[in-house]
Amino acid sequence: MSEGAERKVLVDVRNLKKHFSKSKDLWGRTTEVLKAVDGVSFQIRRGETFGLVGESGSGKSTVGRCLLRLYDYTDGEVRFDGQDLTKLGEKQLKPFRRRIQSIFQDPYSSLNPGMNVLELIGEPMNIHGLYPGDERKEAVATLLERVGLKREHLYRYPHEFSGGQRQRISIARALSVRPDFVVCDEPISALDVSVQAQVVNMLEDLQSEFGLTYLFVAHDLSMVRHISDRIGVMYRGRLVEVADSDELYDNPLHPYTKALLSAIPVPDPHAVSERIAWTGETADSEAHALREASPGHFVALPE
Amino acid sequence: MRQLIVRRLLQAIPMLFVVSVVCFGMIKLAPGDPVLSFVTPNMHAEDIERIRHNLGLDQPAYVQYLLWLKECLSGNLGYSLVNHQPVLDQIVDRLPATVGLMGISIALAVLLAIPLGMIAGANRNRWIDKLINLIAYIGISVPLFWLAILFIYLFAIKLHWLPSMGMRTIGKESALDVVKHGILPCAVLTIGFLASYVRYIRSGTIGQFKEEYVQIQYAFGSKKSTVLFRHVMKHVLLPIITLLGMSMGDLVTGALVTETVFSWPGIGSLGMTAVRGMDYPVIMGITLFSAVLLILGNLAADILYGVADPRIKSGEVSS
Amino acid sequence: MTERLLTARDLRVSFHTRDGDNQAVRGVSFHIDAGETVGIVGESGSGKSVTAKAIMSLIQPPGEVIGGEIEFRGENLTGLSERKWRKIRGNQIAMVFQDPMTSLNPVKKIGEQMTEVIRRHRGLSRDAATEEAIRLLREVGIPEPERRIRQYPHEFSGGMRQRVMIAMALSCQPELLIADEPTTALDVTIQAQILELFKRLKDNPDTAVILITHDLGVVAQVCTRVIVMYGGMIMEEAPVEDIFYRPQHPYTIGLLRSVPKRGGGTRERLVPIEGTPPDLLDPPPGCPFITRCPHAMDKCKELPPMFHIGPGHRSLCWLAEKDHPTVADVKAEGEDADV
Amino acid sequence: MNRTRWQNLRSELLANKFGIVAIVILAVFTLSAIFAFLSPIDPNQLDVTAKLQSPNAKHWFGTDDYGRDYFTRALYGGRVSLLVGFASMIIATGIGVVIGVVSGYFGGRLDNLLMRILEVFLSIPSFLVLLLLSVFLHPSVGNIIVIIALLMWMNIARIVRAETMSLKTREYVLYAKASGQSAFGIVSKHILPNLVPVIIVGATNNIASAIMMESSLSFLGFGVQPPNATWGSMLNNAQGYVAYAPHLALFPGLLILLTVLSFNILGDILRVGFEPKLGRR
Repeated sequence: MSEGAERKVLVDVRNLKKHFSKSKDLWGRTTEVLKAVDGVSFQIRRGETFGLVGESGSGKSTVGRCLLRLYDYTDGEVRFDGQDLTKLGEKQLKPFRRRIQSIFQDPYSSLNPGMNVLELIGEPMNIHGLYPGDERKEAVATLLERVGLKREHLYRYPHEFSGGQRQRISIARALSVRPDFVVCDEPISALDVSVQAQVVNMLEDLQSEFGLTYLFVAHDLSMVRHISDRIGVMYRGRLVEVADSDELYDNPLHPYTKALLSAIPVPDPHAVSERIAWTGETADSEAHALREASPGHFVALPE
Repeated sequence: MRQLIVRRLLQAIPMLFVVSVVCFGMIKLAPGDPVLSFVTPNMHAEDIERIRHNLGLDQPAYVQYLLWLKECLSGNLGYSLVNHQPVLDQIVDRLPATVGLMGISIALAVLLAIPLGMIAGANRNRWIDKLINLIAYIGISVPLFWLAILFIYLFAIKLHWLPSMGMRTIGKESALDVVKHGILPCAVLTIGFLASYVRYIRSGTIGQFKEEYVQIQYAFGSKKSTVLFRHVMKHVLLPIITLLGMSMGDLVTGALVTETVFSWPGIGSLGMTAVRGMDYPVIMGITLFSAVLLILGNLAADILYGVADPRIKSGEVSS
Repeated sequence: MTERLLTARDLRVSFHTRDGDNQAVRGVSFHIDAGETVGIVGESGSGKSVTAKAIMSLIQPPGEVIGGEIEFRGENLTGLSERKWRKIRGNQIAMVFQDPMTSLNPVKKIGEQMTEVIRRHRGLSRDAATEEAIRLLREVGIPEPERRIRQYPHEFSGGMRQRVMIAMALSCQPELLIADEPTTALDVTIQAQILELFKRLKDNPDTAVILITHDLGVVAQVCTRVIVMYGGMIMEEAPVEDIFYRPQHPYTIGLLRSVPKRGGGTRERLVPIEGTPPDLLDPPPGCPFITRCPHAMDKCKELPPMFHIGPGHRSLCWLAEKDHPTVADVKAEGEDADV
Repeated sequence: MNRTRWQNLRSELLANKFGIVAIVILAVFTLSAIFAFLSPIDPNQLDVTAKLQSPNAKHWFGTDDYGRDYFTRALYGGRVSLLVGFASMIIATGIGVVIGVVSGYFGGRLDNLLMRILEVFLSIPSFLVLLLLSVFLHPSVGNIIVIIALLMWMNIARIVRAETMSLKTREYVLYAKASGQSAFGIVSKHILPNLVPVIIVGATNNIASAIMMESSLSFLGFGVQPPNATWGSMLNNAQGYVAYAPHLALFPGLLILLTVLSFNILGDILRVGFEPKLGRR
């Protein structure tokens, strides 16, 4: 993975913060803030898969949604291909909305039940004015075949497909506008084990075919390791460790990462696992910035 | 919890303000010049102007509003155009008749609706549920004034069991007499409320039985009746607080039609008479009175709910 | 030999829908011995959860048990009255469910909910039941149980609620505890803590556990024996070592291959099982795995018998026909073939 | 296993005996209201020789105090009731959907403002206002329709708002947003089509309450003015003759009951029919 270091940076996240107001006082002023994302910085290089793992409430999905600009950020900036997206209005953002696409978690709610496959996959094409007129149907059919579905599925509705097939439709939809970067927000966690592998393989094939860059948000640590080149571990709105995936799994430095990895139930009855407990933040680990412990391996621990 | 109460109180204030503006606006927009009711044929134009000035009607609208509001707050809701009595006095005069009738009807309806609704919901799709549900359907669909006429025909005209009109027999001063007069209107109103309460409680019960914790109770060996009374009941009874809060407005005007049919001397028939006689101050007085009751009722319900539901009390869930 | 606790024979459950009968469980037979921990593994729609509910006679309309029998401690439970069932449920057989967030009544205190169960089955006084509840909460690792017992469910985290549920399930010292995906809704670090609890239970000879899960890792960590289900049937059953090191059925093999290998480098290609699970409204005749099996042959259109692979190891696949006798044959010869 | 909600709805309707009866009743009433003019008898034709007759072969519902054929009057009365019901429903639903969608989708201050307005409408005793307005304005059918609609939109606005807020968080809406779909595009392509079930259910219930309101209004003598008949005003008139001609009170009330009941039953069946069925698992 060392050659990755020479690749160009596509997504550059700097000190990203997203706070939600948790409760308001009588005058509508925020009294309690939920710091969903609280100062996160990382870079994703062109053509790589960056995995973001963490438990529920860690802010990993919020980071993904910030990159999609579904929210305005509280602070920090996101650069895409050198361009700062932070201050762009919806109009200037539009070309980037084509280049940054998304796949969501729930195969049942990520497709509008009232639209057929042609309309579903055609929607982003419509928005960005691609494949007008007669080309549309052909383009969608080609995409369908590329994700392992059939041409005759064009006029079917989402409820006629299984979970795995729906996720394939979501993938085809994301690819229909030839994006550079795809935010995958837990794309396999709602699928059965045997189907997960189908989707993961497909994502990998498409990545090498179209030169895609992925942000892969997930809580399944073994799948993340499998698909990612580099991984960031999030805990309570912050990144506690970032490293190449093999390095992270073989040589975790942060106590939280260690606890997380030791908690994975290994599918091998002979595996002796020593679970490392994590009791929450210790007094001195309060909000450390990431520092480079070894080349390419960053950790939020004091020297 | 305290914050919830304060917030609800503060939310009620603008509501009351807007309602008062609406009421005032309606008086203003009403056709006809209020001064005319004070005019006698031998008055001069300057006399009329003087009355207008004395009533403050030559002031800008907002000043008039503030004057009116000041009067309202000091308990003066104006005077009836028809009999020149203070509106508030008339309302207070009629209040016991209406509150008594509605209070008993609502209380009866709630007491009957709880067992009926829970039995129906717990035995969903069995015959008992179908029966209760069908009766409730008819109850919400039947025009109450028609029911009132049918009752009068049956119990007063045909069977001579009960009186059909008014609250007292002239010359009689017994409580029993009032009760006898009250039975028919009370029965009509109870049926009306009962039907909607039963449907409400039934669907609440059905909803709770679908909850996972109820299913799990069976796995711990609970009987259905245990589940119903120990677990489901509290969930079903909580929303009734809200329901009752919303009926506070009805307490005053809800019986309008029924009171009219039975000539029950309550606020509803006062309103009816006022509408017939275009007596705007009385109409507005009643409107304002019932709106305030409704807002306060909702307020009380919210607070009570907050006290009763542990999740809201601790601020876990906002209502 | 250990004591036989529960035997299920040819269990069948269908759900009546407008489109026909969804045959969720189609003839499942297995047994549980006292004190052992058995995993039932399968994907969604495999029938694993329905099987668990059927054991406790908790199938509700539109579902219906249409066949088979269950024997518990030698007593046939089929057709038992609801009243007798209530004595068994929560007392001799207890259950823990998937989602701890919806498992508890939100408007009743934890203590009330626990003592209700304890008092019903054990007839303790209120104080003794409270005492017992506190002891149980402490046992499942809830700090300050004396204080916690007066709190409402929303004041507990997901992991803590699941501990409460386990404490409640254990409160009557059941002989069999059925846990239906008890860690699926939890974060991985919390899952690990709950699994520790189950590992401790494994060593308790008084309580047998059926652990239902889709996660092979959980099975490997906690169970002694594994039943693999697919399409409403048992595909393979074996001691945990055999399942992971000597799997026989193509479905088991496929399942093991489709998860990333431990220690294998990244980007080593996964081997998925192609296709989708069968539609149980209209299941294919014969082997349910026929549509996705790499070894599918003509013979598979006919349902294979269970083949006896080894001690406690059986597989529902024609591939075993050549080298192994059927379970029925072994049984006829009087050897112990389990079930 | 996989069925669309329309198929669900149809089988739910056909499976329910009450539903079939309700549909038949409504169809008969609607058709007879539309084709009332085909009746050979003029509803306002006076015949003092045939006053207060009981139901008989010539006059199916008997005659009223002016000797008018009660059946024909009931036919024409149904016209007004159903017209008011449908028209008020359409206006109220229109207002409710617009306010509900805007409030639910955009949220924030706008939502706050709209919801406060809605609460004001809810806290005013609507029936009193209804009476008052019908006195102010002349009680023509058109006016009554508008007034009833203005007092009835709140319910549907609330339901639509809640449903919009839930639809807004669906992942397909998030995807559309992230792909650059405009707010208008999201509302028209993703929100509105999926609101159809709740709108239909709300609208059905609205018809029932509009018909009820209109009859109450007419019953009190503030509705459509005589000699034109409505079920409510027929009942008002019947009140004076209860002792000797109870049939005058019986028929109009029964017609109101059947109509409102049918709409209420239909509304409930629609609600159940649109509910997503637990088909999978």
